[in-house]
Amino acid sequence: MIDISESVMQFLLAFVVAAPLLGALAALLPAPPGLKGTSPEQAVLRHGVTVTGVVLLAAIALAAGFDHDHPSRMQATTDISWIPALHVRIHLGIDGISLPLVVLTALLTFLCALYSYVKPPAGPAPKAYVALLLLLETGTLATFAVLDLVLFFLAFETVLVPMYFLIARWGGEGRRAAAWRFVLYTLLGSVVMLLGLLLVGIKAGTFDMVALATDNGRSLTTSVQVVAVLAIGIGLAVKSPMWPLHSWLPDAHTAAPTTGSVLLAGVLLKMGTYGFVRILLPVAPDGFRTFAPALAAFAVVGIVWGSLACLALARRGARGDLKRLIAYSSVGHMGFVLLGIATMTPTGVNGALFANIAHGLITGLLFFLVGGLKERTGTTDLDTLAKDTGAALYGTAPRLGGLLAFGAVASLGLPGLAGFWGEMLALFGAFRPAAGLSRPAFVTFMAIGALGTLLTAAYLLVVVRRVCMGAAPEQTPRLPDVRGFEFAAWTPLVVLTVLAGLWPKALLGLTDPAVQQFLAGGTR
Amino acid sequence: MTTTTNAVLVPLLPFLGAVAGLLLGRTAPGFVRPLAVLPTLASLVLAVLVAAGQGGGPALDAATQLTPTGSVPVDLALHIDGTAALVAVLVGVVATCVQIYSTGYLRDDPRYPSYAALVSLFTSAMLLVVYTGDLIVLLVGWEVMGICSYFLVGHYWETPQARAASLKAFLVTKLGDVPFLIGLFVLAGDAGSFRITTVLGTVAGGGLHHPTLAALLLLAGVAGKSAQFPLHSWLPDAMAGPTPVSALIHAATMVAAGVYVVARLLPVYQASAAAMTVLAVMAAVTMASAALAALAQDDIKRVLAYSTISQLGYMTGALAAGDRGAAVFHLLSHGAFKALLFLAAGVVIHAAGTNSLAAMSRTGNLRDRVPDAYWTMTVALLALAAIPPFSGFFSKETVLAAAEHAAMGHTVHVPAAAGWTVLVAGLVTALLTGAYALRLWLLAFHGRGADAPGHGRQPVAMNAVLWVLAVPSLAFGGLTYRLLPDWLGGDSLAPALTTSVLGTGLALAGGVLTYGAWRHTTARAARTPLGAVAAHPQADAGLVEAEAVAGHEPAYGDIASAPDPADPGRLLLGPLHRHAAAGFHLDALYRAAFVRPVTAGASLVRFLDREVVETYVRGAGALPRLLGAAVRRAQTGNVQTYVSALLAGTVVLAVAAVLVATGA
Amino acid sequence: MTPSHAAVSAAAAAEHGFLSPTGVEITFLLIGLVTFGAALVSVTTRQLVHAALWLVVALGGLAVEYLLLTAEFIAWMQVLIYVGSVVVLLLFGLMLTKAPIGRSPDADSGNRWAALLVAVAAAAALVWVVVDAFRTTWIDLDGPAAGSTRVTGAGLFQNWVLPFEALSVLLLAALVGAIVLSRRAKAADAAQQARAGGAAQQARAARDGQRPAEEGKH
Amino acid sequence: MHLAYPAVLSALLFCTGLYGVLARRNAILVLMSVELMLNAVNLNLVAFDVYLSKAARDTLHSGQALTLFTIAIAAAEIGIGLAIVLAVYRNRGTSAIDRLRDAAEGHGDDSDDSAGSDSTVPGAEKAEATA
Repeated sequence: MIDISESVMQFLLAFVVAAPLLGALAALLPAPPGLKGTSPEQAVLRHGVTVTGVVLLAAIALAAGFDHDHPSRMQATTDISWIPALHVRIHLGIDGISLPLVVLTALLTFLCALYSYVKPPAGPAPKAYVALLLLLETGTLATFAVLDLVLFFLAFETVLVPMYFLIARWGGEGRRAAAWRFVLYTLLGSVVMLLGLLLVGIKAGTFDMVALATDNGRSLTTSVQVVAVLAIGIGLAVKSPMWPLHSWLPDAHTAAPTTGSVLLAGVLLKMGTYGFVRILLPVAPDGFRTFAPALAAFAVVGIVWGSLACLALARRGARGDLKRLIAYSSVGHMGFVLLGIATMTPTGVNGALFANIAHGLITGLLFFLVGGLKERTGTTDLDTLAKDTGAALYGTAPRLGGLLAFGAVASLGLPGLAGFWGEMLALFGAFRPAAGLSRPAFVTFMAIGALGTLLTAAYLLVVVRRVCMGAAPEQTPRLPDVRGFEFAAWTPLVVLTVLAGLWPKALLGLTDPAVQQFLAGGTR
Repeated sequence: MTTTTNAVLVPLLPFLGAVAGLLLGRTAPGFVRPLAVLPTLASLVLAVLVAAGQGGGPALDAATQLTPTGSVPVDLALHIDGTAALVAVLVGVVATCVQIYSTGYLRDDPRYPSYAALVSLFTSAMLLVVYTGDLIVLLVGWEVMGICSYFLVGHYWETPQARAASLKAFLVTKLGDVPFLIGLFVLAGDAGSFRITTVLGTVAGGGLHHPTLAALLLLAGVAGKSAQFPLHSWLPDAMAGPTPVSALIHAATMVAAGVYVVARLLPVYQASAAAMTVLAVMAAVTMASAALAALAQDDIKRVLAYSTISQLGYMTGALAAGDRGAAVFHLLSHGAFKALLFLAAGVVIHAAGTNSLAAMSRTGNLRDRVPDAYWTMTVALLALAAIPPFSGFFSKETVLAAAEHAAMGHTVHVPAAAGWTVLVAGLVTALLTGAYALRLWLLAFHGRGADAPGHGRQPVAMNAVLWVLAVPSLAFGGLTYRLLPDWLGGDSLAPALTTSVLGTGLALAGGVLTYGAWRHTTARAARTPLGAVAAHPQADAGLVEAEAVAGHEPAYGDIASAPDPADPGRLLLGPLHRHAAAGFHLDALYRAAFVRPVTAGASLVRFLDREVVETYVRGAGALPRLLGAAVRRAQTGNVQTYVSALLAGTVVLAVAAVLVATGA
Repeated sequence: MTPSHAAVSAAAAAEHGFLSPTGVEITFLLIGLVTFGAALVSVTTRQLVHAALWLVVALGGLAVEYLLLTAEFIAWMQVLIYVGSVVVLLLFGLMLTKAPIGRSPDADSGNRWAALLVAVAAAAALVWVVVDAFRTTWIDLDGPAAGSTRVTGAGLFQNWVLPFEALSVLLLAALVGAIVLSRRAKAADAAQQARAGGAAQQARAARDGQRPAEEGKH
Repeated sequence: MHLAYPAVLSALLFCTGLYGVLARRNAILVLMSVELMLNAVNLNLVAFDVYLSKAARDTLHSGQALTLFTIAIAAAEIGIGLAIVLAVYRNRGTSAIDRLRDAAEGHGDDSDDSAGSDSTVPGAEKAEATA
């Protein structure tokens, strides 16, 4: 779009990755170099907004300078030797697959910082909070930007620490257990993943993802590929999360603070699926083909499982927690992403990447909304909220109710909103899976997955019915409707959801060439 | 402006109106009404221009790529033939009428802004479905209509009926949409494109590998959207929404979308005799059972809803007989008179303060209170019953004629059995239609008893719209049956003698029977007082309706029927009445077949998730804990023990190192 | 090890087999037996003071071994520092900690058998390795003494001055440290005694009922 | 003289000291055993120094120098060690090593260990004493 010279692009990408880290350190200094606030707390929160804002601007500049005619080419690449003895290099770069995720991460973190600027989370002093938020941002951005397996692992793990503290320090009820479970579960997966990454790196002789993708698994024997895919896949599947490795997610979401939930759902889960696309598909295609039917089966079970769990939670008298419900819905949605990846077709992988972004936007919005709801009513328990007939949010807080309904509708995959394209393409990919995969099996998966969309619609609309509708709103006191800062934090998500739904080419045009190249043998 | 530009603007304008309405609704209430009416009106004018530009000639095609998908791209394509142009005009007319009507009907409703925006969005989506040449974009419009319908049915969300009905409407149609999506995949998989023209070209070239499968999968979606058996049960319940919504969505447009899609993709069905037979059976069952059910309903809008289902059955019947022109012809005329019927019913409900026919039959003088509604509704009911020369007569005759043609085996691709099925069912339904139309008219306007409380005059916006729609109901069929074949690209639509006589005769016979029954039962009406009238007669029409809907079940014990011995339908149907009133217990069947298993599955998953998956997780945690407990025991605090262990280890390591170093 | 040296020592060892020991060797062996025996008794005796005295024997034996190895300066240092001061210090320690005079049955901890096992295993391993490695190595004790005071002094002050000075700093630090440790313990002791005394006084006062209850609360 | 004699003697003495360190209960006896171990090392150093200097492979007399250093450091060590033992004895009333178990998991038997002293001993001093 805009012609930005390559060296500036390099700097921008390095800046996007490094700036949050520097910002995190700066936030810990006695006098943060942000704008002066009325109190030290406000100053440090403002510092967080400033840093994430600058990073977002840089990410947008990066997107603007990206050569949209060649999205399959790695752009803004930096390649410096780091640990020569281990052949580890600092290799950064973005292509059409990672660019949307980088922008999404920068956006969501900025919105979270903005939200918590006005509404600091209840807990210890915000100084550490801001520092952790920025550290989280640097970890996720680095995950999407690095092109070296060891660095990828480092970035992948960096994220765990701040997320652990965000949940354990600023979380709600049961936060300690949830934080422990989160960190142990994902670490366990990561250990296995590290083994797999080392196996690939040692057998192929390089940790460089570009070189490995170009090689397309030709220098790895099938048995090595199978073992590597199994090991790396388990690590990524825990993060994604794939059924039946999902049970850390509901607890973590329920206990996490609003911004933590938003980032967890919006960004962290994407790292797992991104790893599938970025590492497993191009590096070990033969091994992946072995496990693709199993992955698809797990994904489909996840879709149905998540929806049914949500239905059970949404039922009257089940004492279902809204945040927990949305967490289970994430399991279902990520099931579509994994199904798309498992098809190994360009269509399916495009759909998976699209669904990734869409889920980040929509679920982020939903968690924000539920956070706002909890702040107003003091609870996220459906039964307490809905009482006999429903909470009648349409009447007590019309805009909030409307937004919640919008979020639910977007989440159920309504065509014309972001959620649809990903699910549709994933299913279409499963309808015609890649050569070498069993077509009847995948068609069955597709049919079950499509039924999953029906179940998804069912529980989301039940939630809307119990939260937004309901009798006699005039008896209940009016709640404060959506406020300025909430509009500021939520509007971008709403706008992007609609935009991605109406103009899917904006994303698919970026991912499609890159994905085609990956799957066609990785020649560059 | 070229026709293409106009065509693009037709769906776009209401969409922009909807967006503006949603954004400005609360901040600038003055703009809401213009924003609701003007874009729709403008798009009507443009649709007429497009129709004029198209002129029944060859189809207008234009396309640009919407998005690549990695295999089959999705295009933003226009495909406007005569059918599309005419249906778009119908949609524009009905939508404009409904928007104008709503300004009066929901005059004081605080939720009018979002309501109007949703109606605009709905109009836009319908126009998109009509004009698009790409199946996925069609699906977008298709589902957006579904969600708009969901929100609009749930407009009175304070009432439990509306809450339940909105959910049901969406889920049942979605149940059909899932196979529909898969059907689209099947088509695109074989054709290599989502473009309708390409798909039809593939079908014509015999490139479709599984036409039956594709057709049946698509049919499920059509059955959901067009309320065909067995997915029709949401439509009567959807009457819990505001009347204008019922008129727009559940009479003229959304439910017609399914028929429209089948009409577009008719060659796919024609490629499979089995699909045509299924279509015919579905149409026959739908039209007959819905007409029976209409005869048993007490809620005036539910009567109309079942009549809609029944009329849609005619349309699918025409398609099953292989006559696309007849189906679209009936779609157009039905759209006009059914919209009129609903809007008039809205006026009647407001005036009577109830939606119950039983209560109306005990209210005197309703006819003089709302003369506009009385006269226009009479016209529309005559059209519905297919009495010449009203428009319904011509369109229904073409359907019956097409069925007869097919039954005689003169239509290629259509099995004669399908033709016979449609023909017989169509004739039976004609009888029933005459019966329930007259029952409605008699019970609503010829009641005896105390006068209803005065409500003042209806708003001009509402009455004027009624007369506007009365014109096509009266004259559309007679004026256009000679012109339309050019547009619809089909055979002659002139009425044939045999079926005309048969159909009209049966309708009249139905009317006579009903009249006789009514004469017989009406005397009982005075003996059993019934009726619950809205508490706020001076209120907004919408509010009155909401109360009427909410009050029906508490007052009569059932949402569909009333224990009224004076009802001629009860006499006519005999023991069948109970089942017909309950929609032949389809809901109970659904509950047993879908809702229960899903609920049980949900409970099972909850159990498994809590007990089984969690047990593995806990077990994984318990193992390290056991190890930890074992190691804890070694921590005695005695330094000598620690050092002993340390040195023992050192010795072992040293010995091992020596052994390794010496190569032993 | 350069080849020539290896050849020389191998040749020397070949001349002197284990079965034809020299006089020095016999002396060394006998003194070594005494030393080892004294050390064993020192770590096994149940009388704590005896242990210290047996330690004197062992250390003295070692001094003689140093002499036999011609390291006379080290030998005198051994006698002066170990026997003269360290053992005396240990005896003072025993006295200050009120160690029981006579047999104390609990001189060994319950860890004895594990300790024995480790020690025997370590001894076996070490002896095996040492014997295996130095079976043939011969020390030529003829010629000028390798450890006369002159030689040692010259070596120390020519090559090891800096470590030597650093060592003196270490000794000073240890001295100060020891003093500080004992002093702080004493101060704490005093405070503790004062507290205990106060508590006793308080208790006495409470018993006598002369102190108001509310003051006794804190 | 065979180098094996002093080397073996030194190894045996070292292990004797080792046994003492591990088996003795009284802290002062443990210190004595430590002295034994140091002396064993010294013997080794001297023996090898003599061997190497006679063989003219080491002219710095590093073995003897190190022995002297060891003796000096051992003297310092014994001084500090005794001071610590005395401090512990004053605070706890015992110098038995296997009763100083503050590092034990669960801390269950701590109370009866410090029964000789009383519970008013400040925690900081306790920590210092056991360090």
